[in-house]
Amino acid sequence: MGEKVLMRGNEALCESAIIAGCRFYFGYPITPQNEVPAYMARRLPEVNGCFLQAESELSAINMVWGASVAGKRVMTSSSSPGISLMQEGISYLAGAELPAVIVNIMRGGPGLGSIGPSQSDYFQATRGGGHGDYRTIVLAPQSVQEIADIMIDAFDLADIYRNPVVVLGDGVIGQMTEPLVLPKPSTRTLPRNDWVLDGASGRDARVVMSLRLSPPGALETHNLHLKEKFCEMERNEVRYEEYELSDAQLVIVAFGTAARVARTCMQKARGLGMKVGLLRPVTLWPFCADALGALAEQRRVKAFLTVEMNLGQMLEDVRLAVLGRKDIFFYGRTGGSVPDEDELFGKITEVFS
Amino acid sequence: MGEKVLMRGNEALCESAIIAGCRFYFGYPITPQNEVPAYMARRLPEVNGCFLQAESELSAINMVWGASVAGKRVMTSSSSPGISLMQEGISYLAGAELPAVIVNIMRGGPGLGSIGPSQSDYFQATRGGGHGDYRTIVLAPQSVQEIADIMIDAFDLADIYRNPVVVLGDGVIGQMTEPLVLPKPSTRTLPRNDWVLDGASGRDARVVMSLRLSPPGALETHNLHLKEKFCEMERNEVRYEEYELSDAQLVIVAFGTAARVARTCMQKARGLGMKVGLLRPVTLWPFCADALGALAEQRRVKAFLTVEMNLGQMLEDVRLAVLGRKDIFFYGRTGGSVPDEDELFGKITEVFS
Amino acid sequence: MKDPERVVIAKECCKGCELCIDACPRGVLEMSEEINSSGYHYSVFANKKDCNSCTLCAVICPDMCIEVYK
Amino acid sequence: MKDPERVVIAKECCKGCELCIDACPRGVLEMSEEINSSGYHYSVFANKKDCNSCTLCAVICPDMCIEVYK
Amino acid sequence: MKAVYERPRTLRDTPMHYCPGCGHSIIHKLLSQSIDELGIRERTIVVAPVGCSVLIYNYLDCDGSEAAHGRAQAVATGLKRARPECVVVSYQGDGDLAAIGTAETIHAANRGEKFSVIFVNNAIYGMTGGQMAPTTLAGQPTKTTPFGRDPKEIGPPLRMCELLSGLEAPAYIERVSVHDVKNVLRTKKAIKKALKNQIEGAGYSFVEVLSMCPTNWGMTTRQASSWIEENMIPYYPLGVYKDRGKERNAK
Amino acid sequence: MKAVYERPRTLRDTPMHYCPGCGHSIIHKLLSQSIDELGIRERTIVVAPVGCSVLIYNYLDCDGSEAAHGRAQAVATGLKRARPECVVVSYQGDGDLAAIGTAETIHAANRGEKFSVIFVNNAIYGMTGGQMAPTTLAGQPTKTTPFGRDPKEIGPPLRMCELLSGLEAPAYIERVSVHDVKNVLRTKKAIKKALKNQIEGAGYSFVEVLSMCPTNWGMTTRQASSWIEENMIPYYPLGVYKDRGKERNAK
Amino acid sequence: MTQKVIIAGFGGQGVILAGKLLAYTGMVEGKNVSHIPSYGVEMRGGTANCAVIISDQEIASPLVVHPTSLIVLNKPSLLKFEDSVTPSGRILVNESLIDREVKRKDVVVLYVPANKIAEEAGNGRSSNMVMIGAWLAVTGLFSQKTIKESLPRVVSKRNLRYNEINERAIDMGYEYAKNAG
Amino acid sequence: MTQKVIIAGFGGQGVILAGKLLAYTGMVEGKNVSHIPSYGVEMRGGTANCAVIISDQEIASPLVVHPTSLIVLNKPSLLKFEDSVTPSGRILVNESLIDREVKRKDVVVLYVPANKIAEEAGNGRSSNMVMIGAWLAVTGLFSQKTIKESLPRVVSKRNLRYNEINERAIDMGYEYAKNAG
Ligand SMILES: Cc1ncc(C[n+]2csc(CCOP(=O)(O)OP(=O)(O)O)c2C)c(N)n1
Ligand SMILES: Cc1ncc(C[n+]2csc(CCOP(=O)(O)OP(=O)(O)O)c2C)c(N)n1
Ligand code: SF4
Ligand code: SF4
Ligand code: SF4
Ligand code: SF4
Ligand code: SF4
Ligand code: SF4
Ligand SMILES: [Mg+2]
Ligand SMILES: [Mg+2]
Repeated sequence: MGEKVLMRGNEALCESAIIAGCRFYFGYPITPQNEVPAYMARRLPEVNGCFLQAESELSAINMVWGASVAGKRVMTSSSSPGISLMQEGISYLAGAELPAVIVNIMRGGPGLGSIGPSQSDYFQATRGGGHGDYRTIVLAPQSVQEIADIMIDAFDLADIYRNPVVVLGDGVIGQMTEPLVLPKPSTRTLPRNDWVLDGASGRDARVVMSLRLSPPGALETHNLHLKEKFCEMERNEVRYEEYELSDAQLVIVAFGTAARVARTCMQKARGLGMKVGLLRPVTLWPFCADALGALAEQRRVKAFLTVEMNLGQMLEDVRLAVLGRKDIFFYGRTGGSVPDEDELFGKITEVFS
Repeated sequence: MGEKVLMRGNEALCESAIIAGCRFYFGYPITPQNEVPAYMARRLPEVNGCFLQAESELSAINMVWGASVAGKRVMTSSSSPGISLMQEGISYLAGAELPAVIVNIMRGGPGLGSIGPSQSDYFQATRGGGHGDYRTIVLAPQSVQEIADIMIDAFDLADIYRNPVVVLGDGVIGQMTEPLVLPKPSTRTLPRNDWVLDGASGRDARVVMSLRLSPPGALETHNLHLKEKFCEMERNEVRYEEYELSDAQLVIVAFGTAARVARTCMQKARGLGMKVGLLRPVTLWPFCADALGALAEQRRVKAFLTVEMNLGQMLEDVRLAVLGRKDIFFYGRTGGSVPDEDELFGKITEVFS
Repeated sequence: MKDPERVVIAKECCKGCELCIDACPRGVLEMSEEINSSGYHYSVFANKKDCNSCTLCAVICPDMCIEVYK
Repeated sequence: MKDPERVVIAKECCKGCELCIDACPRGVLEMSEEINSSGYHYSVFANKKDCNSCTLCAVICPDMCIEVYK
Repeated sequence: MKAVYERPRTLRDTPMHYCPGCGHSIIHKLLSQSIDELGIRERTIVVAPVGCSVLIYNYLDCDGSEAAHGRAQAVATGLKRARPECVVVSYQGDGDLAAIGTAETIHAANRGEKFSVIFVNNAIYGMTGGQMAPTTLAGQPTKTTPFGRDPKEIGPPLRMCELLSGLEAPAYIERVSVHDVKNVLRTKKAIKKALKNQIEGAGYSFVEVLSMCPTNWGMTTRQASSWIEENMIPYYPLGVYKDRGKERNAK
Repeated sequence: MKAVYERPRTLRDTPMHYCPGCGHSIIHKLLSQSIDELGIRERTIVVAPVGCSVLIYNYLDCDGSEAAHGRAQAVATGLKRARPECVVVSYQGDGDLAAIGTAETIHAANRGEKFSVIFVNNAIYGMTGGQMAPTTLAGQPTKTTPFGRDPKEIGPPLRMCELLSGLEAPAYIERVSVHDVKNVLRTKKAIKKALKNQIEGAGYSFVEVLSMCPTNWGMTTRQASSWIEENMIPYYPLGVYKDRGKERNAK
Repeated sequence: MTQKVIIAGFGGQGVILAGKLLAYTGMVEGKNVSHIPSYGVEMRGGTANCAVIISDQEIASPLVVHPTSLIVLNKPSLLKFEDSVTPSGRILVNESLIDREVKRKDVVVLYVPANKIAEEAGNGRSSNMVMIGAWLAVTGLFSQKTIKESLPRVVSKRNLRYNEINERAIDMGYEYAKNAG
Repeated sequence: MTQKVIIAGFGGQGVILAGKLLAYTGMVEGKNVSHIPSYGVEMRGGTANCAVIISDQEIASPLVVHPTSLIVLNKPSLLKFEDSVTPSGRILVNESLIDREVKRKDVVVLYVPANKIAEEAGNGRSSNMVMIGAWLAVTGLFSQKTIKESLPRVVSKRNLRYNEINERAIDMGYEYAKNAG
């Protein structure tokens, strides 16, 4: 294991991206992720990469397309309003099957909202905020170590599935400083890049596009092909973590910072004899519906408690997984506020009483 | 009842908007809704209104903000990629509680996709494709008559709730020509516009914004206020239509053009003795979950069949409503293709056998 | 063996825009009476002997229907 | 009744930017040794007799801390 | 004794959140004074940008509308067309107006929208903590140009007055500065003129104000003031770039 | 007899979907010829726009990348920076480049991105059926200006060459036309020069081509050609607006 | 009675207008009608078509999968739609531009030299109206009179000047079909 | 052992850095640590604060609702956080800028004239370090030595030149607290 270093989440994710071989970053400043462009502006030139501050998030995501089409590992980052501006671009990337990593360090919305930490872009990220039938893998780290590890995975997944991957952190994850061990580069074998544009030398000319006009039905065929990829992701890429679920009567479902607060409360509740467990989705899409469904089947599980930094978005996925078999409670804080240990603990006690 | 006229969906919605008192239109061309700006460019000057072709959809939605903040009835229209570009702006409108009507005549996606008719922006429209905790009322017409009627409702709902309203039509609805009777202006009494900006004369200065920085928790308070509005919409504004449900064993759920194809198949199936009914959501959000839930409770209802022009988006809402009580089947066409009567009929027969 | 033509026009490819007619400094080309299978009248190498293979008709043809030989 | 001052500086509002110091053509203003409750040294109407109420200090003060009388 | 310099009516008696010596505060004051002098407070609507001045409506006692980052002139377009009787002011930073809002700026100007724009050029993104703006000077270090802006890699700083004065429609374009008293007084005149133009229906008026951001430049206010004088003004020459009123009168 | 005018290697032998007399087809041919003559087909990447020429990669036998509407130069920026050894061409219509893509155009030009832009100005939105473009002439009727474009309401047509030549970074800016043979030949030269510049690393090169859209102008090709001559060229003067190579040589 | 008509041809042949004329006439005659132009995958230079339904019943699906009548003005359209026609339906073929016979044996076919007739009527571009006239003759759904009254309501102002030619084209198409039938 | 510290003051008073220093030292000493700066609702000119946890156990929630120690450098921060301190926790008050007493009776309070001591150490801006020194003295969590070794690892290169002054400020704060205690 490497040496422990102390880094901010926003900086750790950058260093990890560089370890993953990312050499191109296009982005535009926005709180609370400004450390990302600042770090990349310093570090990328040192590794012969290219940092470019775009004139807007719109330009940024399309510059990402440019570098991606060239076969390079590339990323962008932003926060909620900026990510909304990228929705057209993300839809295009998914349509054209281009890999890219998009980091969203979420803040309070809607609109300009606030710069406080939030998880209220869950719907946007998991349902495709852009137009058309597509999905993006959504990874939700809970710590500085995990955001670093996840970046390595994110670039691989983007390449394996030729699809944009969203890393969805809340403002706390981006701003928090914790010790971590920087990850090693991935050793996975990746599919051949036989679609990359580098000039039609010694091969047929290639085109990368999302438009499918002819023959009639071409787009439908393409969409069905995409759907198969999405099904494959659902089969292979669901990631989650379990905490004390073996005897749990109440299952908390939470991700990111909310999951950490939930863990503290869980420990406290366990201390008082309440059998609380936690299931923490790491991929928000594909979602761990099977794991939740299996829990819902267990007699000892009495209820679920979804904890989010929003008004109840993942809640829908929990409902879809539990399908009415057990009660589902919700505790959420929104608009840049974080879950309060005392309140959440109160909620847990309430459920048990 | 007025005189029957023959109009294209895209033009009928314009004339109806003008009847509703809309005098401002900002938009940008995109197929298959180009008849909308063309019509408005001709008609608005005749009624002392203002048509302006914006330099982009981004500008258009923000011009909409400008006219809305001035207290005027205003609309924009676009199709899928253009609507993706408006997501930031829609989130801002919702955050600042500004009324506006946004028409999306959907085409095949993701990306540039095709210009064929589609319903694949269901998620985007119903879950908030923009960032933050917000919702928009989503109205889904199935005919030229209905898109005209719905426009009157849409402007009222936007004003009543001070929230953007999305009219979600597929390309067929926009392009189709049918006879209709133009609607009458609404007679509803609307809330006072005591937030409109027209200069602080004889009153305190007003500010319209979505930013809520202070006091701490201001945004959360605001979001909870918004949430209450959304709950009110859920209580009051669910609209749907039932066809032959009284004895139905199979309930088809479909909206827009898909619902019309479904009706043809339903009739054919009934002719052969299969007890098929149709529930057609008119508001996609708020969704008619209660009506579906009640059907799911009925012993005679054996199954549901969701029909969409996408890969299964409303399907999630149907699942959330049915909650595992009955089987749910799905028939969808995507990428600009329309449901095929023969195929769908085959699917119905299959379910019955 | 007959000498091949100086100008060869692909009749089926022609869209009848008439730009070549105007471009020819020698009035060599003319539009057909008939239409091709796409429904267009097409350009015809009519006054052949006046042609000096200057290529101007080909230069402007948007649809690359014209090849010139010398 | 004492004559009111020509220049009145709201000490608590001052952020100590010193723009007024440079703006005064007569060297009237000086920065305080002390800090105000926001932690800033503040501008002081020091060499009062030299002031001619020209208002320039007030014109530049970003925070409207200065009022001038004549 | 009588007050000869007092808080303008339109400027609320509230402490501003700006850093010591920030140009925004001065410009707010000048805008307030101009509004007062023209007697238009009751029909003025300020479109507030995203940037350090995002809270301008806390300070100005007139109607105010937020605009998404870069979209102030689109908002102002909708607003002014819906309320031609109001005086609409779009107040924007250099990131807002010249980066993300480039298209909205060029097209509003080209349409000759009949509102007034105050463009605060502080050569940096203030609010987000000091990243490169389109107007950041060559060699100037920022958070995203840690080794100084390199024009060979990312181009020279963008001169908006020069760019816009190539367009036909704008009525008035001037560049001023607030780094010292003399220039503050000139800026006041320019802002007032931009508003007056609007009242008279003259069309698009654009005032660029060179403005200090001591915090993100990493300077004292004094250093910041000299930096404008010595570095910004040579690259961004002050003066009137376009004045259709003048042209009209001259003819 | 020997062929003296043949299909260039880079232009595929496929019928094009363009309308009779559409300028796009001519420009495709000229681009193909230039690529052939410079021997760069194997390292050229064309960024295709959204617009009538959205299918350009069906016709040009070299690598091609789509770009979202207006974003071709953002895509080209990412692409060229990732593959500096390739020749990157951004091919865009007037709606694409001068309306929705304004910010991307101005900033790519201002950064001096080292690619070539071919800007097809046909004064209209061709693909969507004839709406006003930023370059639509005063008085010109379109679907969205049914009574003719009124510059008093929505501003005069935007002249991109003029606007961009105010910037420092671009290496070469020229306006040409394809409405007759003489001008087609000039256009060929300009396009070739723009590519050559890129090969030599000279920086941003921009060629605006006045081009016919008979369909949406509601004209025969012949009328369209005269309309360019009589109406467009007087407003959009042809010629070189900037040539840093020349300047360099002159010094 | 439910008539489902597909009219198809080149972009410039006026098939959308022809469809609109049928729909408008149907409406005036008190029928339920719908009209959908194709605008989907076709590009410039491709084919255009529209689907019209005229019915005594309420129209559920406005989409036409199996037309009762197919009117084709060019060859690609015949190739594309021939198979979709409902058994014992009709196909009207513009034989001026289509040098291919209909293969289907279970449908009623009428060949009309529409371009030729249109030229005779005064304008080669009114071949769409010739076909409408012929269709009227074979279906007998509306009178020539009502359809001619509808004509000025569906053409653009600019094209009103061709009204007379169009009316003549309808009549001549009608006559041709009557005699051929 | 779990220490939850909130350090709060004006924007320019270096509270984030002080927190980082604690976190870094904790890491070097083999503890689990976390550090969250406030960046939320505060604007320029407002207050800044950070929350640091140093613990022998794994840190679940990094958020600090009830600090065991509160270090306040200005008055608004005291007002804001006083009530949140855990019963029998500590409050360290910079009395140079805070003219108000702590109201809570169930906590241990130490008043430190941090700005004054910092001036004496050579730079008024090192009041943050004075407070860290004082905190060290009262908690005894780390040695002065380790914290001084950590110092150069958390300050920016540009500010390395103040190292000596900062070290002195830590020592003087430490001494002050020892003597006061
Ligand atoms: C879509 C979007 N992108 C980015 C931001 C973050 N942001 C807020 S203000 C700003 C720029 C501030 O710079 P400038 O416009 O120059 O104003 P200043 O603060 O310097 O006065 C940015 C990038 C945002 N709020 N929204
Ligand atoms: C975001 C978005 N908005 C609108 C469109 C629709 N659209 C396609 S091409 C085009 C403009 C075409 O005009 P131009 O760029 O001038 O190209 P031309 O067809 O004239 O060559 C538009 C508005 C789109 N595809 N995407
Ligand atoms: S080659 Fe020259 S002379 Fe011959 S037909 Fe063509 S244009 Fe005319
Ligand atoms: S220029 Fe080409 S397409 Fe046009 S008429 Fe001549 S040969 Fe035909
Ligand atoms: S009023 Fe003039 S003289 Fe008096 S202090 Fe201010 S600047 Fe100096
Ligand atoms: S200009 Fe104003 S804020 Fe600055 S030092 Fe003087 S009084 Fe204080
Ligand atoms: S950061 Fe700069 S622009 Fe923002 S308030 Fe401070 S000095 Fe002013
Ligand atoms: S519409 Fe215009 S630009 Fe498009 S192909 Fe036809 S002529 Fe060319
Ligand atoms: Mg700025
Ligand atoms: Mg065009």
